[in-house]
Amino acid sequence: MAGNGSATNAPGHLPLYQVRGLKVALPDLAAKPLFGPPPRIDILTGLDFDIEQGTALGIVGGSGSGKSTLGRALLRLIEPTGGTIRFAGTDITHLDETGLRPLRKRFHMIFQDPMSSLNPRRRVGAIIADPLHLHGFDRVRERVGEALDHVGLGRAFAARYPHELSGGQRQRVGIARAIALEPEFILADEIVSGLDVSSQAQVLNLLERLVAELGLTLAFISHDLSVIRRLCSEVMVLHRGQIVEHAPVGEVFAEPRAAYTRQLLDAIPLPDPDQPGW
Amino acid sequence: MSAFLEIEGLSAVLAGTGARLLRSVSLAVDTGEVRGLVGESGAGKSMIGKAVLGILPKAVRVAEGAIRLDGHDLLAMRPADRRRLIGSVAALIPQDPLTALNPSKRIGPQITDRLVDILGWGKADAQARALELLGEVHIEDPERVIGRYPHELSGGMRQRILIASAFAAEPRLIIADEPTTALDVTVQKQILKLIGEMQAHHGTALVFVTHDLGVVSKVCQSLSVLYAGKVVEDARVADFFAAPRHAYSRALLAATPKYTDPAASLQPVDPSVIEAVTAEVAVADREWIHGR
Amino acid sequence: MLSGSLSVLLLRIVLGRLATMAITLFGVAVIVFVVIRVVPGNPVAMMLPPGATEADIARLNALYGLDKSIPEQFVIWLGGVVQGDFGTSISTRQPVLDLVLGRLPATLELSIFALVLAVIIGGVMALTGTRFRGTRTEGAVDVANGVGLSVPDFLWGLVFILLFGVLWPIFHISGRISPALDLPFVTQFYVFESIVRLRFDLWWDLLTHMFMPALALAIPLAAIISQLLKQSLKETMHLDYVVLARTKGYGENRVIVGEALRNAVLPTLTLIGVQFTFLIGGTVIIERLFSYEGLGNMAIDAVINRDLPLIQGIVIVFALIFTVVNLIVDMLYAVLNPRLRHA
Amino acid sequence: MLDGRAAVRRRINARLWLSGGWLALLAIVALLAPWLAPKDPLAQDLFAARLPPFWMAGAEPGFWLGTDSLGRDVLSRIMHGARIALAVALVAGIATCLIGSALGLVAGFMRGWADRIISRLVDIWMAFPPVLFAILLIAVLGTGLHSIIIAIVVIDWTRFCRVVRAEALNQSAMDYVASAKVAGRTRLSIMVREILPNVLPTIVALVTLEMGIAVIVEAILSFVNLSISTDAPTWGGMIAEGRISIHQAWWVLVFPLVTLFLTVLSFSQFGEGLKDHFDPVLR
Repeated sequence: MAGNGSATNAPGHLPLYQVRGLKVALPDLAAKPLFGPPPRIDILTGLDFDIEQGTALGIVGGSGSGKSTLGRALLRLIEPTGGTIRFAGTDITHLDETGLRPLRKRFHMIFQDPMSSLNPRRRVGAIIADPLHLHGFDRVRERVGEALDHVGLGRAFAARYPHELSGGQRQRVGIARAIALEPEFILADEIVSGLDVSSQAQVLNLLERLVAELGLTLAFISHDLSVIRRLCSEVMVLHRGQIVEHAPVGEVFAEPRAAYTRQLLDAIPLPDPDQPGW
Repeated sequence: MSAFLEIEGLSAVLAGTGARLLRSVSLAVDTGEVRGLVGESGAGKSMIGKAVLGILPKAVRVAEGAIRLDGHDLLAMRPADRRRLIGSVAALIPQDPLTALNPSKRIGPQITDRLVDILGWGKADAQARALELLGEVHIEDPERVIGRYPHELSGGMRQRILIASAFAAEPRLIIADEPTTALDVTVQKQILKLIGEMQAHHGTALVFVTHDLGVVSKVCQSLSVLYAGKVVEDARVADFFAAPRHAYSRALLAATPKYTDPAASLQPVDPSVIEAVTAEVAVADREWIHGR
Repeated sequence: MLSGSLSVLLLRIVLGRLATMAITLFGVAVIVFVVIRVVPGNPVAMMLPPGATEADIARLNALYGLDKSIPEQFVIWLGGVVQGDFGTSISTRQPVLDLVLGRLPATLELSIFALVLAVIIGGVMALTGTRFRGTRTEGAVDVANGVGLSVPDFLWGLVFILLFGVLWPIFHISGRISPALDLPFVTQFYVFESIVRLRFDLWWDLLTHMFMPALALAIPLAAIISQLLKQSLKETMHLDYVVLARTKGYGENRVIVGEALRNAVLPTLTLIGVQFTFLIGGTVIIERLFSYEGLGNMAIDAVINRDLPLIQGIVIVFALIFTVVNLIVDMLYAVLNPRLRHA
Repeated sequence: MLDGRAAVRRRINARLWLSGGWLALLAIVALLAPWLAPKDPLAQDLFAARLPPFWMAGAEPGFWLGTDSLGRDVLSRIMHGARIALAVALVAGIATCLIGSALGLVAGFMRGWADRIISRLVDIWMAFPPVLFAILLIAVLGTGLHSIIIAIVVIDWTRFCRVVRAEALNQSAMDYVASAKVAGRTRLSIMVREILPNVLPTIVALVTLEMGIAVIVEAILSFVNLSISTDAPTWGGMIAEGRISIHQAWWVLVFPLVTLFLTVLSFSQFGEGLKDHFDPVLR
């Protein structure tokens, strides 16, 4: 696959994602008046940031911070209400599905709930092969096998149904589906929050390895700063639909600038009975 | 002098298959002690609390062992008597504050229903007690809150109310079943501090069920590490975090995230550790079957 | 007693529903108007003696407005309806409204009696199945639900006629009230009026006539209520607040009724609304089967007699009842659901 | 949990075999009725009227389940009635399913104006009492097999539409749909390839249920004398006749009634069984 065109065009220095003034408002159906459309709640209120090639960006925030909405907007699962999103130089803010289709093999997503994100009526092999067929890849069987090998499941898993797998295994299938396309960018939305610590560590290590091996650009959404510390090179802290801090990971943990970031860090219970502040 | 809660050789099996879910669990929690039960999903940590409170799922049966609460052998009691005893000396703080309050009842009665219906308090006394408890859990304007319905309050507020409700009858044992798993990390800290504060104030024995060793290090004095329904390590918290004895405990601790030491944390569990602890469980099972 | 915020909420629901109700009723009127006017065979011709001339037919056609185009007829009819005039029945030459209002109470009494039976039977079965879950009793409830759901009211009616009308004749299987009785009633709501007049002999006679058709109508609805409520209870029984109630020292019965039931009823309620309209729709054939003098029985006669104005009137009345039932269910839901009441 | 699943599976299988067995028997009888039936279902013999079934005094050999008031053989009429019943069930059931499911799928997945129009139509349809609507349609269309099938389709498409719409709405919220969208599938192909397979078990259960309902509607229409011809051997027509002579000859009512009862029950149980059978989680 010769998909990495923009990576070689170094002189222009084009970030993979350029986001300017991004706003998303969703209709509030609970407050729908008798007549007329429901009011809209602002989820994201004007975000500006870039994601450079090859970075692993951690996006962190509490519930209701808008982090998942941001992820879905980056992949154009929802259409922003304002601002622009450029992917590799192309303005995708309001592109329709036909226009997005050629780009869809260049960015992909791993979902939070692996059970709901895998079609229960299809076998693992078909689930991974589906996007490959769609984008006209050759040697699909082989690629599915390679992807399964990559995530450490082995090719025999292609014949299984999602409900026959454990939570950690399902999440690996989600990862295999995403990497099989050899995309440039992968968005991981809270992919370890439902897993046990041991599976969580395995999935994170796997992802860390794949990012390095495949030269992926990664956006990793999580509520857990500890996990981001391990995996990411940059952190973006969201609070009530705004970026309160966006900096290299070392800086944020050594010297958090925003009060909210400090609050988050202080609240994490370290496995250490003598942690100060507790 | 025996501990307030004593569990001895407790085994629970899945009806039908006979598979053991709890494997000869023994532990003791004394008045004023906070004990953590730690393990991954399926380790049986919640099952222990449910067995004590008599709320095991229908498909699960206690096969042998004893649970003594304040000297009473729970498993030997008539169900109605046991229910009454548990209702008056023990309480549960459940996991999910969003589903743990009855959506069609006001807050006040949900805090005091046990006092009125089981312990025979008068309505006015119960109401006064509810207000006092809401003050203790730092809820402002308790008069207003007792008339509210659960959906009108935030998750953190609801968890405070559940804590208040748990302490309503001055129980001597509280079982907290992953009480902060559903909360944001900043709210979690407040709630953990509150539970610790209430426990110290009332001198209650507290069993704290969690998957998070970080949380254990903050609220517990002792802990039991479970794997596949078996206690693999039983230790004081300070000793445990200084040097866990069991290989599985060490692996679990190494897998726990720790942002101050990213390279050493989030280590995948080595398959050999799982093999070893599984073998240990299998040996224990063989001995158990042999002994019966 | 309604609190201020509750009556505002109910008013909002009524106002919100009015527009869709009007559209629905208008749609029903258009469809029935068009459908029955493609009926082959001239209804007027059937009314006249064999020797009638073309001119006689034309005159009667003009009298009933049947010589105009369908849109014109519709506008004229709609204009009348707005003023409370549903036209004149072709077969009986009485005002349609009088005929419909004369029969409607019988059908309403039958439907409501059936609803009460269904709620009682279904509720008891659901609670029994929940109380004894995991035992043979629950299995029996499930089997009963399955059979009750599969077999429609028409077949239950026939089975009852056979069992309790012929083999073991303990109930009446024909009519609304014994013809030999003297009727002092001034309204058509016989059951209601017999209670008001303290004529319990008449009340009992009415009930024994209604019991079989009402039970036939009630069984499928009872099975649905039982199944949905039991399922809903089952889900609710696993929720944390129910588990929590057990640890407080409450027994099984109190946990089911005191904690789970009210919340389990809510999702069931919305579905019962639609199902109740099916029950009312079922009265058409059940009344025929049991020769019960209600609206449905009259409707079948009207179709057989090609009595266009009467058919229109009956269909509109049924549609009106259905939409009102749905409205009431919505309001009931709002009253019972604290999330809506205290938003 | 494995044992629980095994128990559920056993129950599903018993249900499938019992109901499927009855339906298969019925299908064979319907196909071979002209050869299997002992008598001509239309042959009248007033001297052999109201003969009782074979085990009762006064029975005539050859008339196994007795005769009706016109001396027609009850067993032969039930067998020939199965032809009509199953023909109506099959054609009406499938046609209703195709139309209703397609509309429901479009409304539930595509949403927007299509959903608004379809849902409004369903609302209007739900405001008709179905039996009265059926009778009215037959009055308009004239009696006959075609009319019955058309009437059933016109009335009952809403059942599929409502259920499939709700199910499609549920499925649309699942992340596997978002995932297919991320992969670049078109909306139409997501609907057909991702949603439809997950809605299919519901549709299968509904279609057999609908077949049972079609049999009942045919019987009801025959009962009010609006089905095919008064002479034709339909279960509903036999029941109508049996209802009148119930005190003189109960067998004229009982045998077709039992057949109808078992058939309707089997159709719905067969559908439920199939639905669970194809559930990958239970399998």
